[in-house]
Amino acid sequence: MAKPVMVIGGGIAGIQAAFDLGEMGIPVYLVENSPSLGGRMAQLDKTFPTNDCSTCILAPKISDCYNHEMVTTYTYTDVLDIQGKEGDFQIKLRKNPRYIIEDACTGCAECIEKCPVKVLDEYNVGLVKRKGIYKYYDQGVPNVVTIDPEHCLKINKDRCGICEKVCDKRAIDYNQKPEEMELSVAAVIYAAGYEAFQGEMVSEYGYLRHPNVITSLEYERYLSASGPTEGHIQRISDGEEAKKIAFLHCAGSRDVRTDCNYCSAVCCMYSIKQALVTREHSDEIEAIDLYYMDIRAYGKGFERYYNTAEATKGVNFRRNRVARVEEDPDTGQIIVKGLDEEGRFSEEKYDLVVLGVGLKPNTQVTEMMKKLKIRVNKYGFAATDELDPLATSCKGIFTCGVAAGPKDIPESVIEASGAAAQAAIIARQYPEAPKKKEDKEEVTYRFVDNERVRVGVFVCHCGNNIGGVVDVPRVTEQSKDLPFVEHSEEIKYLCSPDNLELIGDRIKEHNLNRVVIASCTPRTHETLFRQSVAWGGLNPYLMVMTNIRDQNSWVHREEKEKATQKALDLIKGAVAKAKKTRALERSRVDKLNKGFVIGGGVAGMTAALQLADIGFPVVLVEREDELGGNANNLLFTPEGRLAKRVVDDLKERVMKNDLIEAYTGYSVSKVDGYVGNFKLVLDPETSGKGEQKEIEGGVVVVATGAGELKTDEYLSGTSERVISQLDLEQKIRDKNLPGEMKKLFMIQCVGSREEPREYCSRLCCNQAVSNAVYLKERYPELDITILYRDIRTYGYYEDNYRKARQLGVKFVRFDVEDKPKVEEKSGKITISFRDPVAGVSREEEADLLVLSKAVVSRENSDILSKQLKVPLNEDGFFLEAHVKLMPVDFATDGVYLCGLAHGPKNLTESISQARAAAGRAAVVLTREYLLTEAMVAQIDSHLCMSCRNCIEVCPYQAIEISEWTGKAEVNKILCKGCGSCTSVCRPHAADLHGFSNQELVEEMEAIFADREPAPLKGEGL
Amino acid sequence: MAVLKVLQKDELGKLLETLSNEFRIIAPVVRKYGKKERVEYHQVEDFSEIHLNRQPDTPPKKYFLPQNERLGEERSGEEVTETGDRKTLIFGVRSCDLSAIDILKPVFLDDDFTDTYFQNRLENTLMFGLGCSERQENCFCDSLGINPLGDENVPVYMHDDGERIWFEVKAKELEKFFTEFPDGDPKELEEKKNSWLEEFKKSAIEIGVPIPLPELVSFNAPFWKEVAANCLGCGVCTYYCPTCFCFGFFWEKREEEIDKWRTWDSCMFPLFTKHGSGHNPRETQDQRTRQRIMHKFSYHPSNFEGVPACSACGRCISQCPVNIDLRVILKTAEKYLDNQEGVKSSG
Amino acid sequence: MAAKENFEPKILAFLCNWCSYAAADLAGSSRMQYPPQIRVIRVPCSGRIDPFLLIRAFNSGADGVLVSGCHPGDCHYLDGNYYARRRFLMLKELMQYAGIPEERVNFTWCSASEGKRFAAIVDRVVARIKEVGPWEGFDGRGFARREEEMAGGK
Amino acid sequence: MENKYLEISKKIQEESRKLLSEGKVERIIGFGRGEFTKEITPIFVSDPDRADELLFTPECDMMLAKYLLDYKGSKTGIVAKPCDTRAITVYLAEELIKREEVFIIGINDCEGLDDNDACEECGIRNPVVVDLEIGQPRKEEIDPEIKDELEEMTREERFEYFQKEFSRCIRCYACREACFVCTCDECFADSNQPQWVGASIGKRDNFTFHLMRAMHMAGRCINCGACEQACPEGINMRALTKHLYRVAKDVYQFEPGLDPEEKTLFATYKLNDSEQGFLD
Repeated sequence: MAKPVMVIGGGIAGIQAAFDLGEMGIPVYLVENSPSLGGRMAQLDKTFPTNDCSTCILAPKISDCYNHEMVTTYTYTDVLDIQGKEGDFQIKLRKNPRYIIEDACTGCAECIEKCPVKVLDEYNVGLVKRKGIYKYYDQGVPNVVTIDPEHCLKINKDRCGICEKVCDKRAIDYNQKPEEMELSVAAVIYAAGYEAFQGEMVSEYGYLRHPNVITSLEYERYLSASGPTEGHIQRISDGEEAKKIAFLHCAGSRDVRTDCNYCSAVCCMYSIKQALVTREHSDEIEAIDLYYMDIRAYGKGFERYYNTAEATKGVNFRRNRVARVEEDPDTGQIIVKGLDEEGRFSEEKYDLVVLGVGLKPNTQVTEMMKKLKIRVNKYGFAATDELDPLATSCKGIFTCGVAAGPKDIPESVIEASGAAAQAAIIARQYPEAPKKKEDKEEVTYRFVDNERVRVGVFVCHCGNNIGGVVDVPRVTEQSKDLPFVEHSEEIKYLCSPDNLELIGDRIKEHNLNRVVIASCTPRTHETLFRQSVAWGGLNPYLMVMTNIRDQNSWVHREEKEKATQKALDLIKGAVAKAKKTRALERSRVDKLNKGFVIGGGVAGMTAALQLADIGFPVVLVEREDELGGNANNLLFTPEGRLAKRVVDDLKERVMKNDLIEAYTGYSVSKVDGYVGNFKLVLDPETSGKGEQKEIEGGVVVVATGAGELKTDEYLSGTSERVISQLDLEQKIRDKNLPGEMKKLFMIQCVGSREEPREYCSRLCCNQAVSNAVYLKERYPELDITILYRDIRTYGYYEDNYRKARQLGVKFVRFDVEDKPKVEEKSGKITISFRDPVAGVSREEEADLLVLSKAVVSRENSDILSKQLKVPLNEDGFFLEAHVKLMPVDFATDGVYLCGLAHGPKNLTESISQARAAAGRAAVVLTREYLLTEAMVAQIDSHLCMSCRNCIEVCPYQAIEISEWTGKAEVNKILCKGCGSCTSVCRPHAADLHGFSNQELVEEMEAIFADREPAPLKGEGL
Repeated sequence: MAVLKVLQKDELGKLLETLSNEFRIIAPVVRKYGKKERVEYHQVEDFSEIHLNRQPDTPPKKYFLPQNERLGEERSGEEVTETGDRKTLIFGVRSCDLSAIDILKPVFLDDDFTDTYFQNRLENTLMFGLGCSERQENCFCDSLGINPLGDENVPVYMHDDGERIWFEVKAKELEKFFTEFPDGDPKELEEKKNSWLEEFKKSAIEIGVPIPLPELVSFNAPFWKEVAANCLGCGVCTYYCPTCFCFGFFWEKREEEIDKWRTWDSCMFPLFTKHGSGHNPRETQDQRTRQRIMHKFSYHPSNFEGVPACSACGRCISQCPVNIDLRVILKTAEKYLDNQEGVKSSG
Repeated sequence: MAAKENFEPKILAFLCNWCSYAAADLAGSSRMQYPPQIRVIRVPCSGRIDPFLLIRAFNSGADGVLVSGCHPGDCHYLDGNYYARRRFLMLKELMQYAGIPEERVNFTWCSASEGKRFAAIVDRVVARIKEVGPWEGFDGRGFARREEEMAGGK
Repeated sequence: MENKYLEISKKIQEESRKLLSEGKVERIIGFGRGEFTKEITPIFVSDPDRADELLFTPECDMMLAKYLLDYKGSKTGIVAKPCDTRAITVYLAEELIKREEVFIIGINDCEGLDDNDACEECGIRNPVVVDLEIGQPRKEEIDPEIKDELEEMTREERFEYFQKEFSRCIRCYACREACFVCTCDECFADSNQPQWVGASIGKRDNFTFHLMRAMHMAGRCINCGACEQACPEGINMRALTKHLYRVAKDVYQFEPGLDPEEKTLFATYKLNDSEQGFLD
């Protein structure tokens, strides 16, 4: 077993990193200083650009990670010190006292209700009160309460003690002390997140002075259904409905005065999101105005989102620099005063002003890093190298997420998977004997298929939680009489360890072959009870749980009789379902441990090297005769290194690596198989130049890159003086710039951000600015003008933008409706454009016109897309499984994605993503064998009529027509058990284990068994 | 010797009025559903509804073998109360349907086993027969030796000559209902019957196929595929058949008790013979069609004194959605068997 | 036959595991109170719900049904709820056309954070169904309603 | 009028004889007349000498497409009304039959059938897919209204109406067998694991059966009226299915059987599909 890795920070980045490592079989310590996992994302309502519900997508991820057998989670724990070096770090932790015995607490929250103390709630950014004993947030994991020692009456004044009295699990311990511990790990991943920029730092916006000025994070809580106003948008001052709302972008970012000169990268998008969600919440809203400098909608799908917002009635974008924010003392309204682009003053009143605050490094983290001699950048984020963006200056310590600079969720997730991949390399180099020899001997369960059904019903009181409302003794007694019930028992706390064992004992004692548990929610406790059923020698899937607490006793407290009746109905349903439930198994499928990487550019080579470094053989396929891809034509890296050197170095490492077989001049002509067992046929690009290869492997990484738009716009291709940014770099490298060059123009967004390419090409602003800076530094006399729509130098690239301005590069904005016009007159290029600041049209001559051409998807992507059964988006880029949380995975298992094939991005971002893709791929390759899910679909070939509707609806490409039977067949290894196939299948040939038609019908019938129809009489006569 | 009475059509109501004091009256009535006009047996209160002009679309089978029937002790007790204290009188049953009930009798009233539900109904029901003064849509009872103008077993047999209705009252106990009506001239009726029979003869078809159909030769004959090629596999022919009696059981589960039900089934349904194992001995539609015909014309007559389980009412032909014709099937069989050596002689 | 005023409906709800069932749990852990006339069956995804199950529910005597899935776009299984949405709309149209009051056939979405919304939906659905009264079955013969006897007799 | 159908029949006979004698198809599925009944009945002709038995008249109200499923794996010719070609298109979309195994003798300019009300609501008067056209195609397009005969009724009246209609159902399943959409080997109505609907003909189960049947038809039913033609009890079989046809057309602009490339209604979706009637 590998040596453990520590992940610091339990936000989405930390969770992803810990989960990936765990999946690779590496032990992980996940440390979080707040009481619950989830981080900032748990505070969000919706996420852009899909408007996904944040909790919906995050919660399953948290619970997967928390329940992972390889992950040990320490919440409410601080990191005190890190000593040692790569392979052998000693880390000192302090577990802060919750004053709760975590193992005993069931999270029932009885104590919270009774607690008399009220404190500001930090989860709801202080907008509401919580109790002195509390859960950080309702769905928080772990599901235990915490006592706030600062406010607890018992701890501070030795009064009260109510919580101890109401807790019959005896989980309260007022004498708990901080606990220090030391852990030894091979590597560390820093995923410590950020602090939101505090509104008060920009005094001109009047935050804290005016109640109706709030920060975006506060506003996020207001938008949330679980927030303080349950999603109602109202003025803070008086609770009146807010009808006019202003969003002020860049509050604190891109601002020299605040030391946050960088762009916070996410605020434009989240402001747009909040504007759109606000619009959805209420039709009453009159106007939502967004005050911005540039809209930086540079990510995948962002431009479309922005366009949607622009087209939304009542959402107005105002390019306007806000100068002052004042309050109208009479109405409490906020007056926003600013300057528009043309220098005119504007003044507008709003009910609510939301400050789009930026992301700021967490000072504690910065301090810790300094202490550990980890280099931090001038802003206080971890300093990283553009070519190794996930490594800190200290070997063996990696970073991901906002700890290394502002970024959005998918990028944080990408970095997390990448950092996990890198930490895995180290951890695997330091094998350790497993601490406790786990007896992983094969468990065999009693064969019950031919037995008469014998159900055991266990009804939990959950202390008073259920028992205080539902008449548990009566329910238990009545369930004894249900058909097939052999045994029925009421238990105070079913989930306590001794009672979990008792279930096993009862199974043996009464020879039970089905178990019904009536207690809390299966979402948290199903795994636990399955385990206890397994202890009784019974297949764990022969257990059915029904929820008589969260969805019954807790919500019908005043209607005890009806709640009792409901509990009985639910138990009837569960017993009936159990009757039809079958023993299920997770079957093993063998797999191969070789990986394919398709595409030999920087992303592909990085992915291949990363996989090889983790220890797996790799087949790298490149269509061209030479590796390197787009980077071969690049002059500089984003930070100004010579790209050639970088690429050459990568090529050399690939060629020298024994584990990598590189096939240049080859392309994929056929793909067979599925995760763990792919077979690819490779054909030489030029026939005769090599033999056809047939190679088998377990995973496929798609890194096929993208190209530069071919266009004739702006005289491109007609005039020698009109070139692309890549051409410019080539000319600089070849020292081939026109002599006597005095004036140079650049035009941005050529072919991007307009039909038919409704997306931002992301890298061109940075590239143009970098090239302009390079030229300006060498030829200070050169007059450079950049015609742009929005300058999108996100993150630290803002520094470069500022430098370009300081160097005298001119930036002139144009509208897409009024694009510059280019003509060639007697060997000179004439450019006419409108200068919006001066409000005049100009016509200027240029020696050279450089076009920032769109990044476009590979024209033959569709072939690979069909071969691998993975989708493309409308722009022809590959479409990942989930844009937020599965950015390098495909819905189809075993196929991963990185680099420009995913969408426009620069070299550094491609490297991160390549590491991530390799890391995710390694998760499959590390396993000895693959396990199917137990609750998967199955298709009865006798009933199937091969209509293929199931194949159409299956999101995981898990169904195929079998060559042998001609009928549809489920590939268990790919099926995730959603059941879409079952309800589209007319002959009901498709069914879902665990939720079969028969089970659901029986469950339903039993619930309504007392609704007996009057008997039929004489009908048909 | 039977009493012969003649009623003007408008006097029918008067007769039925008195009959209804003692009997629950079931008779053919016209019902209009959408564009479809059907003649069906229903319990009648308003006697002007009664329609005797043509063969009803549905047979009266359901009054002896309901499509759904709850079995069990209490149910058989309920049976009598279903009709109150009155017996049931089915009015105007044609010879084909009368013969059909006779065909059912030995099946349900077997020496070894008596179906009490059927028996109960039979004992509490009497029928007034009705002769066919012209051939009905697709019938051919005469070809199977059934008399379209008479029946041995009914207490009253009627004839409709277009203006008047003749009643051959054979049962003494029923004579009291007819006393007020005038007697008819037996000669006149005899003449009418003869002329009607003459007409029948003109349109008669000869069914020359041996009954019972020789089992092995017919079973293995190749023509089944051909005659069943267009069969859809619905149950119309069997559900409209006055003699088809196959049934299945189902159990209706309630919280505390389980009811056993008997319901019609049809050999034309694929599930009719499907085993629990998934195997189906009659997998294809031609096998099922063969079963239907063989049951009627081979197995049944072999078991029950040579009487086929078909009364040639022609409903299976008229109601078939794709107009499959039983007569064509029998003719095809005949042609085939004619060419098989030794079949005719061995019978 | 139960009178409308003290009529205790029994409503069948299918909730998807990842969003709506979670929302119902959240309503519980937040101790929101809603009417007890609802019986929940958990399914992995709204895409799993065969319209037959809902028709069947009325056959069995449910006074109404409620189906709730993840909001469009939030589906844990990527797009199960989009397929479900079509099926539900068609089913709703069918039921309403066949004369079953539309109040009895309820579809909605609830995200995992919308505990409050879930409680409000149940409130609304129960009120709607109480308004149209007891479901007397496709044959109009009515159903025995045991729980009323019990509730009345306590 | 008569002449027109004589001509069509002659042409069908001619072409069929040719196809059969040249061995281009193994059989022709078409319409013929019964020996005794003189009613139309589907016939299967594989002998070129029997091609004369084929005919076409406005009485030919059966849907022949379903028989194609019985002859998978060999080349079959079929005399197809435009509605039959729609049925074939639905099969092709689900790949239940192979295009190359069917030879479609399509009848152009269909004027509708006798006695089938559905024809009045049909806008497809020429074959959708065809190999050989009989007659001249109809030029002008029509888009007749799909009528709602129950429009005037209140909800309660509709409920009562359907109760009455379905109470007559004897569950002979002629509707199912006559319908080209019903291709399941085992019908849900026959299933007992689980039992979706009771086997009895009580009003309760009958109503349930008809609702489920309609739901099964949705997105595939082309409103051809075969079910109604087949029903011996004269039940208004089309009311529910037709309503769903209308809804799919209005809400999703979806009409089945017009494009073999189109996925069926429930196997596809749009991001902005209607949520009409959902609780907000």
